[in-house]
Amino acid sequence: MSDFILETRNLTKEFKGFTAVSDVTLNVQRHTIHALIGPNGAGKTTCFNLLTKFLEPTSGSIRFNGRDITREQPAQIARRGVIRSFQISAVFPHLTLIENVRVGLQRKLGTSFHFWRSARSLHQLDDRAMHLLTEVGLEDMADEVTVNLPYGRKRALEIATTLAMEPELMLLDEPTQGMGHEDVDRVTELIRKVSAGRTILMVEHNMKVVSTIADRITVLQRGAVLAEGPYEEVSVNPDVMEAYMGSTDAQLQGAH
Amino acid sequence: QEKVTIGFITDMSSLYSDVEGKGGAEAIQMAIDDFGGKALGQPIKLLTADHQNKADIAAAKSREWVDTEGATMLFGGTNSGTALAGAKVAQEKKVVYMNSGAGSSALTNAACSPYTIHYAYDTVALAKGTGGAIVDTGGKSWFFLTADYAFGHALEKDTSAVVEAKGGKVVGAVRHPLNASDFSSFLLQAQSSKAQVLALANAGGDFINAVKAAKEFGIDKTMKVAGLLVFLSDVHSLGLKNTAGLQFTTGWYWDKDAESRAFAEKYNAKMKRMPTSIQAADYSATMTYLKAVEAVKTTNADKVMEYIKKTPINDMYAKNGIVRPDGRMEHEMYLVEVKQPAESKKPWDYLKIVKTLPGATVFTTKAESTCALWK
Amino acid sequence: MANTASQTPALEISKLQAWYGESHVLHGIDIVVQPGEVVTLLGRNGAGRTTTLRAVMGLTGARTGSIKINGVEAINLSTHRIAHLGIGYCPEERGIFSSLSCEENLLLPPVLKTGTPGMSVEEIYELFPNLAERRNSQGTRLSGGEQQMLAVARILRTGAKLLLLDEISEGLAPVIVQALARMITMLRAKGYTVVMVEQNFRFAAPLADRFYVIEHGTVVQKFSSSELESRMPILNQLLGI
Amino acid sequence: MNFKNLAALGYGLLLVGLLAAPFLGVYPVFVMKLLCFALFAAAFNLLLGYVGMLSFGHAAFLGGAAYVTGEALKVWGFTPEVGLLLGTASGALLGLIVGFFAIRRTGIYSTMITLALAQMLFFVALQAPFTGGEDGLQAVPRGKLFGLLSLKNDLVLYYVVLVIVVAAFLLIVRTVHSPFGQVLKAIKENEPRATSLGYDTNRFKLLAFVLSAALSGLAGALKTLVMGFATLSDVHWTASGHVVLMTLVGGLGTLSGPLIGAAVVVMLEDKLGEIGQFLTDTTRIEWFSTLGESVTMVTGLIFVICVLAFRRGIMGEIIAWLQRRRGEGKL
Amino acid sequence: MEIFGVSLPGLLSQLLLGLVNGSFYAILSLGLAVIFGLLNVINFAHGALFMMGALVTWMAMNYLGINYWVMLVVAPLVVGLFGVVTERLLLRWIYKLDHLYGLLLTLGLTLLIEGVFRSIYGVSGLRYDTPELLSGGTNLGFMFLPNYRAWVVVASVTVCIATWFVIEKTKLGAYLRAGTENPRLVEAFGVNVPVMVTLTYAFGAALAAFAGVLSAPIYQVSPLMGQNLIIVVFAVVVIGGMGSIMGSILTGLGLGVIEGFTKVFYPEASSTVVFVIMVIVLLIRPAGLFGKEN
Ligand SMILES: Nc1ncnc2c1ncn2[C@@H]1O[C@H](COP(=O)(O)OP(=O)(O)OP(=O)(O)O)[C@@H](O)[C@H]1O
Ligand SMILES: Nc1ncnc2c1ncn2[C@@H]1O[C@H](COP(=O)(O)OP(=O)(O)OP(=O)(O)O)[C@@H](O)[C@H]1O
Ligand SMILES: [Mg+2]
Ligand SMILES: [Mg+2]
Repeated sequence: MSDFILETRNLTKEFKGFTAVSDVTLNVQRHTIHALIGPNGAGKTTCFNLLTKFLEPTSGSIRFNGRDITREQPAQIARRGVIRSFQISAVFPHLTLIENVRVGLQRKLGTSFHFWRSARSLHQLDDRAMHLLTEVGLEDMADEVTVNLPYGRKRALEIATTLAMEPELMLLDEPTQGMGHEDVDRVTELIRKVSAGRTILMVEHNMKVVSTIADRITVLQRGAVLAEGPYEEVSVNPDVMEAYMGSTDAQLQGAH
Repeated sequence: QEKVTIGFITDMSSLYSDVEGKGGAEAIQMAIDDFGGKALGQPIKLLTADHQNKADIAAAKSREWVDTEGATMLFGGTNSGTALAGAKVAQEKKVVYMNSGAGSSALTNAACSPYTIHYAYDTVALAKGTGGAIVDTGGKSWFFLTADYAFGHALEKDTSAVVEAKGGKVVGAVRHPLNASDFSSFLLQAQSSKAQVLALANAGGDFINAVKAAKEFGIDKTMKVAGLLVFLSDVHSLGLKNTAGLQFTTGWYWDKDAESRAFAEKYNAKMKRMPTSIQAADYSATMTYLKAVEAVKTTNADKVMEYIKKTPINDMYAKNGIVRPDGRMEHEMYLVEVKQPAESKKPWDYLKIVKTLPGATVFTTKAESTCALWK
Repeated sequence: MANTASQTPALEISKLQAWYGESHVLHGIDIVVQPGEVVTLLGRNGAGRTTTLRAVMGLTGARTGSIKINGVEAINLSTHRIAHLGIGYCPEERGIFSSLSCEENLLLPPVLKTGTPGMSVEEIYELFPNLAERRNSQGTRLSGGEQQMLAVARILRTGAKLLLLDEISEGLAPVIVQALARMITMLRAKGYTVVMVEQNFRFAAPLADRFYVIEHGTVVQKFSSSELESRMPILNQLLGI
Repeated sequence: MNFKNLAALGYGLLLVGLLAAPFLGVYPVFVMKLLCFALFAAAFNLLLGYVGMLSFGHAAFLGGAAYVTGEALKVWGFTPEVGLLLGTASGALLGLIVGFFAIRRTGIYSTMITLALAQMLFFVALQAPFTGGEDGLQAVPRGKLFGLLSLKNDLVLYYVVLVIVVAAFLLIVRTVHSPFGQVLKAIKENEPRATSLGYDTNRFKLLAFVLSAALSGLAGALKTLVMGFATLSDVHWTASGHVVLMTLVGGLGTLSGPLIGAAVVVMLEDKLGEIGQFLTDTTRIEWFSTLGESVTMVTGLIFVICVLAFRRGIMGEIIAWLQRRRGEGKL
Repeated sequence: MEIFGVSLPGLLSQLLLGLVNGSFYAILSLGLAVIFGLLNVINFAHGALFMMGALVTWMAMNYLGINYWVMLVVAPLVVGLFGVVTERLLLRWIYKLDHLYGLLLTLGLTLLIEGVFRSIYGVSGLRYDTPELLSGGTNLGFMFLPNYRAWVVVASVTVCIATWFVIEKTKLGAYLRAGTENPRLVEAFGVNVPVMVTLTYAFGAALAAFAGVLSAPIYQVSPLMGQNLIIVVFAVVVIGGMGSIMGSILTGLGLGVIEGFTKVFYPEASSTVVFVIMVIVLLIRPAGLFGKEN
């Protein structure tokens, strides 16, 4: 098996004459946190959409664990262990926290189509669900309805649900967007924690987060890869500074 | 002590409510009042309901009336589906079933029952009446504009048979969906067929809009328009300008004779419009039933039916009408023509009787009948 | 700094309370903004900063108290009348219209009769070159950050002198954030009054003349930029900065 | 008393009431009709209330099954249980076909596909020789259950229908509270998220659609058995509209709502005339006696009031009220 | 020359007649699309408003002796005013809710309106004569075309195009389109959205009434005349793409023509064909012919 969990070859997406992602060749190493950064409109979200097949690539191929998944359906890709989060929070608002997590766990029981079976049969998952909630620090809220949660907590819950899928590769799109400083720190910490034994590919504008947890960074610009490497290297790349970071001064501060 | 209860269920609120509807209930009530309001010494009760053209409502209501209100006679209204369902209930519950609004000849053929009396008209009578009379007056080639519904099909089939039997020819037909609203396209097809007669095998709104369009496109100048199922209310609504010259068959016309005029005036005083042939039949049918009950001194359906079937009916509606074993009330029908606007002398003066059609010539004959009770 | 008491404040909020349906979100907010000032509202997630701006615009459910815009009481005015008092509002969720192209979005807000012209379309495109490039794209097909730029750009055209900006640096690349900072400095120079809600303290700190900290629907701290240093510990405690 | 017990008590009382109804002078055929529509509405609500899919073509399943059952009992001479089974199966099959297309689209477009396909079925029902056009398929015999138990007697049929409807209702309740139901809930709340968790949401929606259609088919089949005919009005789009109304009037997404809604709507249709008469007799206001001809108007009025004043539907409002009270009790 | 057994002139005349019917669909679906666009309400009452337009025209003629031409303007105004009242009193409360509630409310309203008129005027309908100026017809060689029908096409296409222009090409139109998505925000920009919404509904109602006036001399004026139209018109809007103005106009006209041909080749199916087309279109284009996918 290759060292790269995810490889794309010449991935391209065109929207009616506009190329949002162009010829992207991306290699994500197993058990690392890989950040995808770039100016607005560079094609980061589009890239994620291609990887999870929410959009159909115009050309190029995607390989996961050495297997070509370019032609697979979103749900199929999810079942392979590639799970994404969304730029806006993705929870099931009117389910309780524990139910949210159980939806992630339930599929493996193989009873999801059993409409004649009692929902009580799902309680066997409660231990595992609580365990996951504990991991993200939500254990005392297990029976609350999710809508009432503050934003940062919803993000945490989302991560717990994602973990339930035992993902090999997690795709996080701006996980800290719209969060207060406390929450940013909490979620950063959480990502670091759950990255153990997994691979994470994330889009993030918050340089403080990127610089603290990312092992490797790919910078996109106008749909194409501009630079790649560890933070220290990329952040001083003059092209990157001009296109993304702006003045050195800002780079030193981080964006936040 | 036995009590007469009549349950009348018809369309009171939609498509067919103008030809019978509330007016039908009023006519029945008039009959009850004229009868003295009492039968077998007990007040006569009339129950009414709107079946909204749904057979399940008609059947459920009918059943319920028999089971819980002790209805002795069920009076079904317009719409064949509801009528057939109602007749079935009456047969099962052994009560008299009368109907003057529905046109389906199935009521007295395949679906005939010893308790059904189909009182006013049916598709066969209309076909034979109008079809026969028009071929006789020289309309040899026919084109049908048919509502794509069982009654439309029946009208077309029966009329074609009559036309062909009399040496006429059917050159074409077009079937339109119910409530088609625009008929110009169908009419052009009819026109290009070069037929002499345009037969409208449809009813109500479809008939009205078809006639209007025929006028607009000048079809009435090249073809003779025959309505197969037309009521006075349709003519009233279209106006003489649109309908003058139209021929059709009816079981009754208010201005037919003194007796009918007397009834019509009385009705008009209440309802502010002249009765249709169906409403008149409703009155007559109720009278027939009440007289029978009074005569046999019981509401027992078998006895009442026996009496009705052997007693000729003579009133403002029918002359020498008889109820045959298949349940059909056989009586004179009339081929009428709509007057020219100039001929009309008073309100509601719309029709003139062109030809009287003896009952035996218009209704299903014994040979044609598929009713097991009449063999 | 324009802080003479004789001047009519551009925005004067007192005892403002606001509700969403049955939930009571603002419990008496008092804020005064002088013409030409840049004021930043700080607070944790859910503190009620967005709600304060929305309440000014009349976009919450019920509200009570007083909101004076250039001396005109606006608490009982309907939203569109409030806008005509000379306010430009950039909402947190951006509110880009998908049935309009990028340029149509930009041109949508009517020019207000405030007597002062806003920026021209050319000036705006110069400030945000991305938008010029994507001008014919459907509004919501823009990337997250491009939409954010569009949302800000849109209200610069109207001639409104009082701008309410909710989390405008959110989701933007550092270069663009720097451009926005320059823009705000420029706006202040031109005499605009700005009320910002910001999560990004480092962005807001050098720009603002004064700060308000909101907690649970009330103002718990207010200070000017000169007091910023001395207040850092307490801010740290309140906001975790 | 807590909420669950209260609900259990409610259902218990309802069941006892239904069991005893024929002996309390309630007319069994009417109650059977009511039960059929209640099942229909409950089946519909399974889809709208718990999956969030609005079908405007449920008449196809009700009516299609009604015809098949009618044909089975009358022409092919099958026993009632076989007829019901065939009806249910045909509902499921139609559901599979309609659902297959409907789940491919969302929102109003999906709704319109259901309507369109149902209209096509209506066309077939109108054109096909065996449906009897607007006369309908009449005089369907009730026959003998398993060839033994004659259903001619209303009372016998009543209990048979009651057992079937209660069983079907329990199946719905179970479906809602099953692992499957849990996934449905998730899909309704946030479909992209459910997809990203590895659920093939279309297959779940399709199964829900087929279940709902099959149960609607059962309702149609029962209706044919009870009434003895199947007519065009069962496949007409207004029947689809009707079931939406029943569900909304009763309370969308509540288990008991559709039952109540069906009762209210069917009562209105059948009994408004009598209610009007009763009002005339008691209040001496002659106008009320015309209510019987104004069913559509009164129905219209009820919808308007329902939407404006209590849009959670009857049961929805009651449940909300109980929950509020419980909430206050806590304080 | 014949095509599938129908002569070319025959087909031409069917095409023309199809366009006439299509004009009614176009103008009705246009109103429906405009209302759906801004109010997010599926206006089931559209058929009833159409009927009111025709009925008001009839009443004016019969009770007041006011002629067709005056009513061509007045009837839409009257019905538009009714729309204003309806919107203020009823629709206002349901904007934030699911489509379902708008549907239910307007359906209820329809039943009420139709019921009231039915109890006064019955169901067979009332006669309205073609205005003097447009009576008679023109022989086009391949067919006899009543002048009135030609007028219907001209009048409705003109109104449709004018409406399209206003909505797609003017500033007012941009407000309308933006208001469709986020009325509160448009209001925060200083646009008086509530009034805009009211007027939009009134305008949609007026369009329906205009179609009603046009139809009065062709069809019998009856309380139930709008009942069967609404489903078809609704289908037109969906095929065209919900909220797409040009979509509903073109689809309306196109559907009239297709329906016309169906009347020749398979007349029984002429009222079902619209649904067949709808399914096919939606399977190929998820958001209708002219709708935008999102
Ligand atoms: N469906 C679409 N149709 C047309 N253009 C699109 C579509 N989706 C995205 N784009 C364009 O593609 C480009 C890349 O968008 P994308 O959302 O991937 O950017 P991003 O890198 O995530 O930016 P941000 O950081 O601002 O979120 C943008 O210019 C956007 O306008
Ligand atoms: N539409 C709404 N309905 C009900 N409650 C709301 C609504 N919008 C906001 N709230 C609640 O009002 C409170 C204040 O929200 P607000 O959006 O003003 O916070 P904020 O300070 O802007 O924080 P954020 O960083 O999340 O934007 C929060 O508790 C929130 O849950
Ligand atoms: Mg993005
Ligand atoms: Mg906020």
